[in-house]
Formats: sequence, structure tokens, C-alpha cells
Amino acid sequence: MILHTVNKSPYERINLDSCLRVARIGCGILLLEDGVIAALATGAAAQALSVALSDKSVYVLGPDLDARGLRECDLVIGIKIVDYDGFVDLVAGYDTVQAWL
Amino acid sequence: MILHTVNKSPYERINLDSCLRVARIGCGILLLEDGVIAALATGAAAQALSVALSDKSVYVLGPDLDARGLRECDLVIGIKIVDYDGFVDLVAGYDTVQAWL
Amino acid sequence: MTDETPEEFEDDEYVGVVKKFMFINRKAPYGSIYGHEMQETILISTAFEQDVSVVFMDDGVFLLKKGHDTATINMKNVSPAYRAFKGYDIEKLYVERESLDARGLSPNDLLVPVEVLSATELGDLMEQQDIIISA
Amino acid sequence: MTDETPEEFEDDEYVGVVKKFMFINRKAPYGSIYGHEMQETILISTAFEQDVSVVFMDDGVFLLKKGHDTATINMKNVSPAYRAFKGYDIEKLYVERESLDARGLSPNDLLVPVEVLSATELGDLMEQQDIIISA
Amino acid sequence: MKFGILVNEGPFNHQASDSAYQFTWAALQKGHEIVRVFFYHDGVNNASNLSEPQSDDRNLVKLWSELGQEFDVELMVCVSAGLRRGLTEENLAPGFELSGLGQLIGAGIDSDRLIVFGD
Amino acid sequence: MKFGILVNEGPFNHQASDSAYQFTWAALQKGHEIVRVFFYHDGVNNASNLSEPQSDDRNLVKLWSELGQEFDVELMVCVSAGLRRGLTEENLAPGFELSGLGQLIGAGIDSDRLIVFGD
Repeated sequence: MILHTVNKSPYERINLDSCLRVARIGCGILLLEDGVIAALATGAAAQALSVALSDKSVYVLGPDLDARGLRECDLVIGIKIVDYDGFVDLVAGYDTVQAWL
Repeated sequence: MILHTVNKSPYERINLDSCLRVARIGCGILLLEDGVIAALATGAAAQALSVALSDKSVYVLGPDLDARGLRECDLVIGIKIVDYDGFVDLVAGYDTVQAWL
Repeated sequence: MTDETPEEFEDDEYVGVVKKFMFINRKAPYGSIYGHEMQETILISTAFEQDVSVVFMDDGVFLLKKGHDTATINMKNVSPAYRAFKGYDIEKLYVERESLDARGLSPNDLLVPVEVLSATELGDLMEQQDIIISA
Repeated sequence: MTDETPEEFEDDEYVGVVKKFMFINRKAPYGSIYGHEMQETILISTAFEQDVSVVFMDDGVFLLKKGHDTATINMKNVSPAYRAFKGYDIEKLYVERESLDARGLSPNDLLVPVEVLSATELGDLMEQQDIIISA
Repeated sequence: MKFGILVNEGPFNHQASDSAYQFTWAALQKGHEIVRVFFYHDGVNNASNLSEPQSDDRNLVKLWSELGQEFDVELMVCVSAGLRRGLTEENLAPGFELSGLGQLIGAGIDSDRLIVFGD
Repeated sequence: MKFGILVNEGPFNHQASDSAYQFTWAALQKGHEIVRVFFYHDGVNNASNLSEPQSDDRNLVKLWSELGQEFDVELMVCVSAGLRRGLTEENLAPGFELSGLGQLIGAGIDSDRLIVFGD
């Protein structure tokens, strides 16, 4: 399965929408850089991510969350926080990586 | 009044939405670069631009339309095509310019 | 914060000319440099004694979010410069209400006091400006 | 089109290794260079005799739009390179149906023959790839 | 009328510098005054005399350089943004000069309109 | 496992190079092999030895340069994208080398995973 990476905010660009349209059941989605903003439970992408979590895994890069002043308790439930080590493990664990730049 | 410039496609970024939310009655909106894609009558931004045209002027930069293979007959009715000379005249004719980068 | 001190521009060339300058921040911090480098422009502007307003809207509101911790991404924290604005008499800070609401944020989440304006009010304020610099 | 000819890579180092490479174009032409520089990557890949697929989705579909006339913006037209793809045996060109529909475009608006896939079909095809390069 | 121009992106990844150049050229042809073109952020890369575009492509560094000299337009590159990105006196194309960011504010004060081009 | 890395943006306007660096560092620490880091588009600017970031900021050119030398990782800069943007042998930081775009495809062939960082 693919690990999809999304590095843009869903408020600025449509990248996450495109990713979710194409991503297949069982894949992984990693939010990093400004993409971490999508993970906010109070945000506009929360609903779409909750749906995605029913049959996909969603991860968020902790260092990018910290940088922007966002905390674990702010996130959509079910999203897992990883650090760069975890990012490496995800890349190794999935078969391919697709970056939604 | 302000001349707002929008240089991003409404399918890629939210810039046009932000512009339309803030733009006041009587202002001008110039679509240029990838922003010209918004002017397509068959596109998703057509409705919003039609509403904007009721109390604002909307312009599109012809050279950027030509480059992308789009023609005058493809556009939302009421949008005016200008060339770089016309762009200069618009800047001179409005009081201020705000670029929605 | 910047390699140049505002003081070096304290010459008399522009004395008496006061224009309304508005700086608009619309992008999130760290993912791109625009907000960070815009800080330098805003600070330099104070040496010219202009009428300066700074706007945060769209993802630019995250520039002011409390609690930035950039140690693990090894980038400079943008927060101290915004806290320093007051010392440079940059006091007209505006945040668009619609941008806060869409992100589930409130003024309490921001690290400095701001005036919250609706999109319409912000549009009216923009119309009063002489020069608008955005990034 | 490119400063390098694919021929210069015709060495034996990679003979026998055939991976599925997918190149994904998602950005409009001329506003940014990504689609244009991606053409060079795709052309170079032919020298390695890999299994190459090229995808156009989101605003990337405009890269293939007929009728580009770039004379008045003084930029290089991207169209000739796509027309040349066939000569390099790059024949697996895919366009996402949802992207065309959202823009009111049809395959007749495109300058080369493509296979139109739904988002789901495209997702399945992506899952079969070894290497995906996007920009 | 007096125009100031701000360019925030380099000459390749984005169209910003192209649009700014075409606008500036058109404004000069119509008899307007360009108070200053200011290059900030990655826009400083428009001033690099090391840039060698493909022979069949436009050369924005050269185009700006020639415009600056022919029409006596100030092409000012932010010295601190430039330093970070490797722009120094030695690799500035003719017609460009390094200057403080204050010259951007000065352009705003001296111009009737300031137009920003970026990503 | 063998990783290939593609960096599409320069060291300032976007976070792409930061993320790529942090990822590459973490992968090496975990014992993975980095087959090659390839710099394309404005990413070539990561290789410029002319870049002088502010003293209190990270220096990505230096960080990449040191990583390349310490871990013997190939840091390859697309020669044609570099030429356009003024990158030549003379201003390459230690550890970087100019190469053809074919080396990006080669990285894809030789790696178990290729990870792209960009805007």
C-alpha cells in the first residue's frame, strides 16, 4: 500500500482533497509541514479525515505540530502522532510513497 | 477603490475565495497567471464570479489566457479581457493594488 | 530578527510624508518563509514613521498562535518578533474573524492582543490604505 | 526541450531492471515550472527502459490543453514535448476524469490521446507502482 | 504616474518575475515612471549574473538588466535576503544593486501605486 | 532499506529541504542506506556555497554538505536545472556534485523507496 504525504494546509490548497479522492482502502496518509493544520478537530478538514480513518491510517508529524503551537488534544481522534523516526518507519512499512505537493 | 489581483487557480488554492470575501462593491478584480482558469464559464468558480460581476468589475489577462489555450468564448459573460497595457491602465485607474498571492 | 537595524534609515528624506501602509499575512509559519521575512519589512517600516497596519488572515492567523515550539524542526521561532512589535509602536494588528472561525481559533489562542474584524470591515479598512504589501 | 539527450545514459548498468515509474502532474502550465521541468525527467527515463506511466490530474490537465499560445508571455510552449512523447514510446498517458469534469473539459480538448480513469481506477493504478514522482 | 514594483519569486519556479517584467515594460512604454523594482524573498535570484537559461528560452536576468539600464530604472535587491541566498556584489548582473529593505518602504512612499508579484 | 530522496525547493522560501534533511538524518540514524539525494527545480539552490544564512539560523547548505561527507551520501544536483539557476562547479558546497537528470531515475531504480519533498 501507498503512504501518501500531504504538506499543505487544507485552507490554502486542495491537495488533501485530491489525496482523499484517490487514496485506496488500507493506505496511509501522513500530514506534515503546513499539512498538519488539517488534523485540527475544530477545523474544516476534520470530517473528511474522520471518514478516512474508517478504512485508512492517518498520521501527523509531531515536530511540525509543535512548531505551529498545536497539541495532541487538538487533533481529530484516531490520528497518530509520529516523529521523524516514525516517518522513516512509515516509509519503510508502506510499499511506495506519493507526495501530494 | 482597490484593484485586487488573483494569480492562482481556484482549483489549486483558496485565494479567489478570500479575495471575494473581502472585496468591496465597486472594486476591480484582475485574474492573471494561473488565476485566469477561474474565468472559465464551465468551471467551479463561474457562479461566484457571476455574483461578483453584479457589483464589481472582473478582468482577465489575455496573454495568460492565450498561453493556457483558453479563449474569449470560454469565459463567464461580463469578464473583460485586457493585455499588459490594459493591466497598466487598471492599476493607474484604481487607487490601490492588493495582490492575493 | 534582521540584519539591519531600523535606525540606519533615520534620514530626513521622508520626513512629513505619512502614508497608510498595510501588510497582509495569509500564509502559515514554517511551511514557507513569507510571514517570517515580512516581519523584517514591517520592522523596517517603523523607521519611516508611516501609518502601519498589519493583517493576519487565512492561514496567516497561525503566525500568531501561542505555543510555537520549533526546536525539533530546527527553525527560528517567529513568535518573539511579534511580541516585539509593541516596542516598535506597531500596534494596529488585525485578524479576520472568518479566518479564526474556520479554524476553530479564538483571540485567546493568539500571543498578542489584536483587533478582530469581519471580512467586510477588513475590506473597508483595506480600501483606506495607500500601499498594501502582501506575501 | 532538454540540454541532455537520453542517449547519453545508454549504458548497461540498469539492463534488466524494470520498475513501474509513475510521473504525476498536478499543476497548471506557465504559472509554475514543475510540469515543464517534469517533461525532462520523463524523457530521460526512456533511456532506462522502465515501465513509465504519466498522469495528469487537478490543474495538471491544462498542461495537455490544446491551443497554448505563449508568444505574448514570452515563455516556451510546453505542448511540443507532449506531442513528442509518442516518438519516445511514452504511451501510457492517464487523465483523471474528476479533474476534467470539474473544469468542464473533455478528452477532445487535449492535444494527445489519453486514457481517462476515475479517481478510484487511478488509485488502483497508483498502488501498482514502484516509484512515484510528483511535482 | 509613479509605480513601484515588488518581485517575491525567482526567475524559474514561478511566473511572478515574468509578469512583473511584462507589466514594467508596458508601463514604461505608456510613459509611466517606475520608481523602483525591489527584489525580495527568492526574488533576489532574478539578479544573479551566474544564471544561464537554455538558449531557446527567455533570460529574465538579462531582460531586467537591460530594462534597468535602458530606462534608468532602479533594480534593488534586498541585501539581507540576498546574502542568505548567495547574492553578493560579485554576482549581481549589470543594473542591479544591493540595498536595505528600507528601500521597499521608500518605494511605497515615493510611488503612486505599489504592485506585488509573487507565488 | 535503501531510500532515494528528491528535493524540489531551495533552502529558504519553503520547508521542503528542512523536512528532507530531517528525514534523511533520521533514516541514517536508524541504519537505512540513502542511495542518493537528488536536487531538482529550485532545489539546486541547496548546493550553493555562496549562501550565508543569518548567524542565529540553521544553515541547510552546510547541514547537507556535512551529512553528505560524514555518511558518504551522494548529493547530486541536476546540472541543467543548476545551470539555469547559476549553480556551477565553482560554487558547489563540499559534498555536492553536478550530474545528469538520469541519476534521478537511477535513484528510483536503485532504491526501495523514493521520497519527494517540495512545495
